[in-house]
Amino acid sequence: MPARVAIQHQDFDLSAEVAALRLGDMQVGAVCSFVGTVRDRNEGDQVASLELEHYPGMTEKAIEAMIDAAMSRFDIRSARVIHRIGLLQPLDQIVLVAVTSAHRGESFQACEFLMDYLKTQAPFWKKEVTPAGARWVDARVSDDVAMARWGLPAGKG
Amino acid sequence: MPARVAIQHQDFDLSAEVAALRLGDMQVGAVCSFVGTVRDRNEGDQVASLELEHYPGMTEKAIEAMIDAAMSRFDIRSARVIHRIGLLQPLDQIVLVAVTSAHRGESFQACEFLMDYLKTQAPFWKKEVTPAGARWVDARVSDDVAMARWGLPAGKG
Amino acid sequence: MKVNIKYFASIREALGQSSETCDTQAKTVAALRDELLALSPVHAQALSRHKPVRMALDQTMCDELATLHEGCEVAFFPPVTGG
Amino acid sequence: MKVNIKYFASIREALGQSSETCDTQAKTVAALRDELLALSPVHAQALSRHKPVRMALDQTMCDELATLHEGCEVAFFPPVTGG
Repeated sequence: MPARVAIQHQDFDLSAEVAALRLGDMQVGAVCSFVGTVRDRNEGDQVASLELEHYPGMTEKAIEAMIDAAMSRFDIRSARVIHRIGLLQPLDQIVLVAVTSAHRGESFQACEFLMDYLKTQAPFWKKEVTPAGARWVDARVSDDVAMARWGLPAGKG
Repeated sequence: MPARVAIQHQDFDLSAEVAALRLGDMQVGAVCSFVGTVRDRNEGDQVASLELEHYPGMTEKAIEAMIDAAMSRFDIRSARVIHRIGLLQPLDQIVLVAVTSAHRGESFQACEFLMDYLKTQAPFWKKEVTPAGARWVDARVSDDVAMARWGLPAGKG
Repeated sequence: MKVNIKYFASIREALGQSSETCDTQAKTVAALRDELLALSPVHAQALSRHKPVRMALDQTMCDELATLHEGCEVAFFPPVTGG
Repeated sequence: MKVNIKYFASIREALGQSSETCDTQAKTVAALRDELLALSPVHAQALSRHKPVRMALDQTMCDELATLHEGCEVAFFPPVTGG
């Protein structure tokens, strides 16, 4: 099985990641994967590019803890998270969350749980370049709401 | 954009399907995909292989109607369903549902909706080969329950 | 009225045929099913109302109240198990 | 007590530095933040309690009640926006 978490500049291949995740595991009947991609607009403005900053060390630790939480909450077989950092363009893949399970409900739930968790707890920050200049992306209230569904606070402090 | 529905004997490539689905659409920020795979056990028995039968014509029509329903229910950009037929082995991919949207919530919901719909409404039947011989797979009550969540009946008649 | 009937999966196997054509006076799927049940003991068993049989008219899921028309296609099959 | 402080994203940019080392008597993140707020007008602005500043102690999200220890790592950053 591959490492559960990767923080990397390079792109990833969805098929290869899913194949590695379920490799030889004949108890897997369901694979839910989510890929986040860069849109060319945000808050009504054109986005030319996106710079992803992160907190090395804490990022990996935080995502490992999220996967532990998902494994104990849901009846899943395995999970994999890849998050890209550095400079990205519209259409680029940013993030992958893939989860395998015996039955489909668990993989859907765990995958969405991990995405909600990651959006509100993993230390990444996006800075986008618009015609008006570069700006830090604001956190979305809807992400905190999504997180609260799981009975977890969105952020501390 | 590729055809929305494919019923085929051959395998499919997840990356290629997702890439085709979101090709050039810079409003896509989220892609949720589900892949169903053949497990080596069912109802406690070893499964050596699986034969997928379908109702040609109705299958395509039913899945097209499901995608129409998903498009009108959820704010999604596009959807793609592939279902394999014929003889399959443990670890083989059976089904793909992929959905793109601007924000993640809709793609998760629409993808799960389509899978629940497909499980209870698309005319496919599995026959599995076990040490005790070949047998038709029984419909799962949990699939009807999953379908009912969306306010839709599991089956008529 | 001519009606094309299709059978799938365990019902197809039990009947030993995947389709048959029927010249019928039946106006509904219910009446057609009654006629088929009377055709043979094998039909009576395979299409029994004590079993979870699903139906489609012209390739759309239906219930027994659905109305037949000349040349229509009626299918009988067990609950689906794809995906 | 020596504490390693890290800043990220808009807070890092506002302060013009990604880290600093601090010799402090503070026992909690709250007390450390008070000291930092007093360091300069730029600190006062960037780490203001009127802004949604998030904190981590030794690379785990924390609140201001968290207790410092020798050589610990405290980070200040805006709400996260990854994914």
